[in-house]
Amino acid sequence: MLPLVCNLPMICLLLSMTVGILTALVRNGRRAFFLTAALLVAVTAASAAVLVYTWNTGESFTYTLGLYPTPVGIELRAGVLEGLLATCFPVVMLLSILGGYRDICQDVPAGKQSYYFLMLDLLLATLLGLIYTNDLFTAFVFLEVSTIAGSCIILSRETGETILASIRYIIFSTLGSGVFLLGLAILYQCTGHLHMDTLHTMIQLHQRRGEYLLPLMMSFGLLLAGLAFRSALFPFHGWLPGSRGSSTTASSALLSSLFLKGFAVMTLKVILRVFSLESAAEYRITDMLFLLGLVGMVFGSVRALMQKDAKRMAAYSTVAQMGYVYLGIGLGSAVGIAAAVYHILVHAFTKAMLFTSIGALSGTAHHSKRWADLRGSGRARPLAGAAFTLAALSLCGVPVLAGFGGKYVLSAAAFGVPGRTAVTLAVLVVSALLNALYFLPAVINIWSPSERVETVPRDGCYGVSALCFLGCNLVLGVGFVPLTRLIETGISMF
Amino acid sequence: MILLEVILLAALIVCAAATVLSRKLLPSVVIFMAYSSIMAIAWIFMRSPDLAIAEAAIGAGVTTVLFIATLRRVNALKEGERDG
Amino acid sequence: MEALLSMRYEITSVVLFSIGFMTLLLHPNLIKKIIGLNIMDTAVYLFLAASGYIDGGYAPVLRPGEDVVYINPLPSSLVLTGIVVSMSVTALLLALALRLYRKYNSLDLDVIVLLAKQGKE
Amino acid sequence: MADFSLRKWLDGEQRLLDGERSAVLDTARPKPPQAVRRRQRHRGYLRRWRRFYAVLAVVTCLMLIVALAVTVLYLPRYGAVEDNPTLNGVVEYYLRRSAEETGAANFVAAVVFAYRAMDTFGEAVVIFAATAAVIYLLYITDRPVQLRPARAPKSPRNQILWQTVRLLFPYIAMYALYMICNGHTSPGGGFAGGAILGGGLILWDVALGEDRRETILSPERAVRAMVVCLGLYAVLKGVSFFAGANGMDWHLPTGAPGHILSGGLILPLNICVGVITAGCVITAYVLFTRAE
Repeated sequence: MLPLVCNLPMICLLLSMTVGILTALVRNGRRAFFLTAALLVAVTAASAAVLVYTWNTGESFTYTLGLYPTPVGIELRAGVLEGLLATCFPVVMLLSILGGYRDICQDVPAGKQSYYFLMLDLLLATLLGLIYTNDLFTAFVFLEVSTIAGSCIILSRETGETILASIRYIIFSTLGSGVFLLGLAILYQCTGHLHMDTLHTMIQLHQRRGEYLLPLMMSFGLLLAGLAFRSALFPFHGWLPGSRGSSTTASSALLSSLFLKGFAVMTLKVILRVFSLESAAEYRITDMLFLLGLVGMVFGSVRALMQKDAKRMAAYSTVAQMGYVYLGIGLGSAVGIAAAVYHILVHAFTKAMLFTSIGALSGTAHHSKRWADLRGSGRARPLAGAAFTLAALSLCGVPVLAGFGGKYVLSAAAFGVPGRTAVTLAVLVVSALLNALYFLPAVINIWSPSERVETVPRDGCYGVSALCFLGCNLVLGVGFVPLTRLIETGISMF
Repeated sequence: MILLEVILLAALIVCAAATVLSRKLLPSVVIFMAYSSIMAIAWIFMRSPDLAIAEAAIGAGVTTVLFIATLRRVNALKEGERDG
Repeated sequence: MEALLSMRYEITSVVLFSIGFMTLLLHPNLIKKIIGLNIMDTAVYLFLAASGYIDGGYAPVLRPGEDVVYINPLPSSLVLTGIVVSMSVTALLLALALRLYRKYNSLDLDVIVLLAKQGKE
Repeated sequence: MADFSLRKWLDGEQRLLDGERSAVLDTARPKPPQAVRRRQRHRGYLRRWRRFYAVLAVVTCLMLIVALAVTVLYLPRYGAVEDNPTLNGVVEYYLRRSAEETGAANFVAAVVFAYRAMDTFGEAVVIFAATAAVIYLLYITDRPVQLRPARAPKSPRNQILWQTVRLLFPYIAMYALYMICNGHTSPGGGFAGGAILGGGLILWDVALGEDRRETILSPERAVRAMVVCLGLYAVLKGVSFFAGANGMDWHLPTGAPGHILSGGLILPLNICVGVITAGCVITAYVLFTRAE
């Protein structure tokens, strides 16, 4: 008999899917919202319990699904890292929905709201599935669930632009999952397993014997390429800005801050759990990721500089921030990966805060997101203005805020990798400067006086969400030492 | 036997290329149906009757029906209504 | 030649994969893109299913009392999952195509992108 | 400014359009001369990029083919019995023990519904999500929801089709039901059977005449049936996962392999999956042809 806590990952996963399915029967959008919120709270609590349990026992546990032991059956696996991510992601999701709730009510037609929340529940299921799964094919199935849920979340406002963005998104993601499945097929042919831990031993065995080296390398590359398509790594980011620019606030916040992160976590799993850091270095995969991360950081920032629309700017900034994550992975050391995971958390909280505050600010300007129309909006809604300012400062790396923690941890990790210290530091500085270059004018813009002041009714939901985001941001900015220790423990048992 | 399989696979490639290259949509959907049927036969050669049945029912059947329903609707729309 | 012939299914699936991949990337027509997507998916399934075949194997249904070799049922079950998934994605894409057609009166993504841009300006 | 993103490449944005298409575009909206000139310059830029990207795509693709083809030659030979890593303990386990462990004569059904049941649940959720997405896109609007006839009202019913389908439909339905209910003893199963059932329903709907407003199965009813089946699946498998992981001995009697009442949970799960697939198929068809 297992301790009850160990059942929680499976229960969370099934619960989020089942609640999603049942939401289809709910006609009322408000009720669906409460259902989703309750689900998110429950999942957060359960995942926190998993986190505490694994932290206390000091090792991860596996949970077989059904009567059959792996590698015959399939299993879930949870440790400190999984628990941490599964705790943070629902929190970000809850706060984003809360912050964007008024926009959801306005943008999504009343009859569709319950289906919108259905897709959000499935998105949560996808994230949990990708976090907990210990089987490559299960990961593929969740990739497909996320394709469909994601396309509907993008489609929240039905304009021609969102339909186009959604089609583009599906095309990219099916390309990604097709490539992923091809990699999986090759890997299956030369190892005969799908269970990650068994795959790891088989791959080590093959590498020691010198068999199937080329297929292994190929499958490694294909798996990562598929996931890179999904997580908008630099050359594959083409679908991202359009889909963020035009959908409702909560959608853009969730897609930017969480959706991509699930695939980044999966990338970590492929590198650490299925293959190993050594073979990634040997196949030059880490070099590749490092390079793409660097280019992505600079490219995303430069493109963000050229945007006239707040949301598109934030979307290109996401491309840059994904560059940070892949840069951390590309450093090829455990510390670098811990920095990447830390940056995943930082970006999840900060970008969701940025998007919700943009949504709230644009409420004063007839929902226009152009900078020219947003002039002076911070005066009309001081809280949203403050949240935007702080999120922007955080992304620029001002101390005490989350972004500073992320950059600090990343540069500390860079010192451990001799050949890459200088490049990493230089690009971090350049990227911080570029961030400042496009965020500071924006901040000045929203606070500068404007004769067109429009009063908006108070929005309690947004207030709560902004304050919570602010608190989380400060925690991430101040407490990066214990948090990175937690993450490093998690990686050691990953 | 191998000869038969090679002919089958060549037909598969030809069908795929023809589907992609044909200029009109309805013929290409019909060729795609043929492609799926050939795929079903290829799966019989691999001794996977489950897959063959699923491919024949889903790939050649349902997917084609959905494609044709869409094309038909598009043609109906071409004659009349459209929003915005 | 011998090697190529012995890997006939895998080679075919690689060729089909690239046909589907190119169509998905380069063809401007949405319906053709969706067909390309299906071709790409079936190519991967062919590859996966080919790994399950065993010379002289029987279909994976129990034959009581006979001691025979069966083929590997695992790839078959994975592919079964995959076929259904790609049907669902196809249905969704077709629905999107219909919506797009109703808005822009075209299935050609080149034209649609241009019209969308004009609508914005 | 030329846009270097892959998105443009993907959609072929603003490629120099051929005659028919440019006619559509030019009549769409007259432009002031300067804007036209700028646009043409822009278009020239993009056309060059487009061509560059097309070449790049072809080259990448060729490289991919060559790389994959070479990789394939290093893999175990097709159908190999020796030196084949896929023939390991797992396959051995499935082939030797699944029949008595799960009671299903069809090994694929055993793998799909017993050993990898979570994947199959995820897949059923994919089908459901796709149906929900189609409904979200085509069915629900701000106005009161209604389906419209696919063809003008009062068009005469096609008698040949109607008589044929009336004769055929019982057999199709019976075949589909047979396939769903025998998924654990013979090839077929819920997915294929459900698709056939859905196809039969489509045929029935077409034959009834397309001038009617009501359909054979309304989307609401289909969704309700799908939700019930998915809920049942989740409950059954949730209990079985819980029992299995906690070492409790909870399962339905497995019965003799090859018998219709065997296979424990596989038969009810097959029925659930069949209903889900059929619901997806018929809903998608109805909405494609009749949505307002």
